[in-house]
Amino acid sequence: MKLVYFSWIRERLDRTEEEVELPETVATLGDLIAWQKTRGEAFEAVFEHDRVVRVALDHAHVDDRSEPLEGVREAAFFPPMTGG
Amino acid sequence: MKLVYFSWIRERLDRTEEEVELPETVATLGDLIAWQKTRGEAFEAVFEHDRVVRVALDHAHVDDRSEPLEGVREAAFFPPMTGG
Amino acid sequence: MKPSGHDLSKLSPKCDIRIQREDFDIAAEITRLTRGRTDTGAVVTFSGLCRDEAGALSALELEHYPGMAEAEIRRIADEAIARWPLTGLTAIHRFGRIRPGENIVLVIAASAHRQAAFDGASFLMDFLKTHAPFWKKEHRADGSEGQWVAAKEEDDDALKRWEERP
Amino acid sequence: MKPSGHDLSKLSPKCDIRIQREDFDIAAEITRLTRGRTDTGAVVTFSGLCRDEAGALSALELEHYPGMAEAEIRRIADEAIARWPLTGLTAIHRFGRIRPGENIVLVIAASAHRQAAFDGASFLMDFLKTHAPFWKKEHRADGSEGQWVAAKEEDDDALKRWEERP
Repeated sequence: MKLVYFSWIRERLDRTEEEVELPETVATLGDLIAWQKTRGEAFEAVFEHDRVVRVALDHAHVDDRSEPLEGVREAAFFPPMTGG
Repeated sequence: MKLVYFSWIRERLDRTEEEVELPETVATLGDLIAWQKTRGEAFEAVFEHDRVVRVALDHAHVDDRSEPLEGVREAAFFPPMTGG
Repeated sequence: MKPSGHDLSKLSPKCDIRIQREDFDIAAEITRLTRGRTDTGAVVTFSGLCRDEAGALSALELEHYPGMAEAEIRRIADEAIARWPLTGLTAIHRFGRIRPGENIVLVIAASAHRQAAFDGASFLMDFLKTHAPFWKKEHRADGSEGQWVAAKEEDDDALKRWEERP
Repeated sequence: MKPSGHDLSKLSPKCDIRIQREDFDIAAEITRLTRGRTDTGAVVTFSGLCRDEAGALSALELEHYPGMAEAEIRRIADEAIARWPLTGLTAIHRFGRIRPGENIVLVIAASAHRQAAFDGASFLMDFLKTHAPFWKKEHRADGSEGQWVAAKEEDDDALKRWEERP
């Protein structure tokens, strides 16, 4: 799966995007966030405060952490938007 | 006093403006409208439906028919506005 | 860092009211309102155009009360400025013959924040519709005698919401 | 009189969404939206500008999510078109480095009637503020490291009123 990052989350994780192989056990968005937390200190710090991190799956906002990841090609992580 | 007319009221009365000498008995806006009704058929027809005729005294909207006319130089008569 | 005495938020709002026969240039009017200050974050413009859905209209003739029109719009504009934190407010109303597709009226409200700009422009338009001394007569495409446009009750209703709000 | 088959009110609304680095020209965008049709009676524009009241800002850097930004604004625009009788809707959002006084975003809503134009533009802006994937970072005039602009709770509050209305 392709993971992309924006704003201060991109800066904290020091990456714009990456291609990852998810473990078989990662089936939902909640699983994906839990898995992210295991990837070192920076990841743990960013994903600790679940509610601050917004997620889009294939360009659509997803709030529900039980959303299945099957068929998803791209997950994006970002703080609340400040456009306009 | 100067009287000015707009829109279909101007057309019905066939005049844009006129200078009139008001009788001593005309003290309020209500008196003025009552006096207008005595000035012939066209005036009677226009001022018959009191509520349709809007009035401005010296460029300020006035609803209250008991408004005194003392010191007023110009009275304007027109239908509801349709600007914008 | 500039000294705090240089507080742009204390610039007084620009206010420009015009009654004219000529068309207006929206971009130029926005520039006139926002130029030379960096305290404006939001600009809302409303332009009203001559509409002709049925294809039966040749033009609208806009009559106005010259002595009163500008004074009345200025009074409404002053009320908007007292009510919202605006950095600028422009109102231009045309008179004379106006064809379908042409501009009739322009209102611009500028503010630091978007809601004040939206509310200021909307308020000014609602009052302008019902209080500014303008009247429209239709000229029909087939040459027959046109009607004076009747006032709409919904315009009076639109006014009421400003009385209910803080 | 033209035949009633020639009903301009049945023209579908124009919808134009753009994400771009370059500035926009409000007058040209209004013309693009209203040209060639006489069913538009009201045009509301909202432009958002880079503000700097304290004189401490050098520029804003606008980051966006290229794949998603246009799609998300288009989704919101479609909802506005379904909800109000609009004849046209434009949204342009810039990205990259933007200095104080410069344009950031433009929304235009056109309709036969003024309330629909005001509501359509205001609705689009409220959703754009909270749903369009853009983030602003400050560059400070003194060269020190700037902050990412924090989201405002009042922006979420602004959204809620659209759920309460019909």
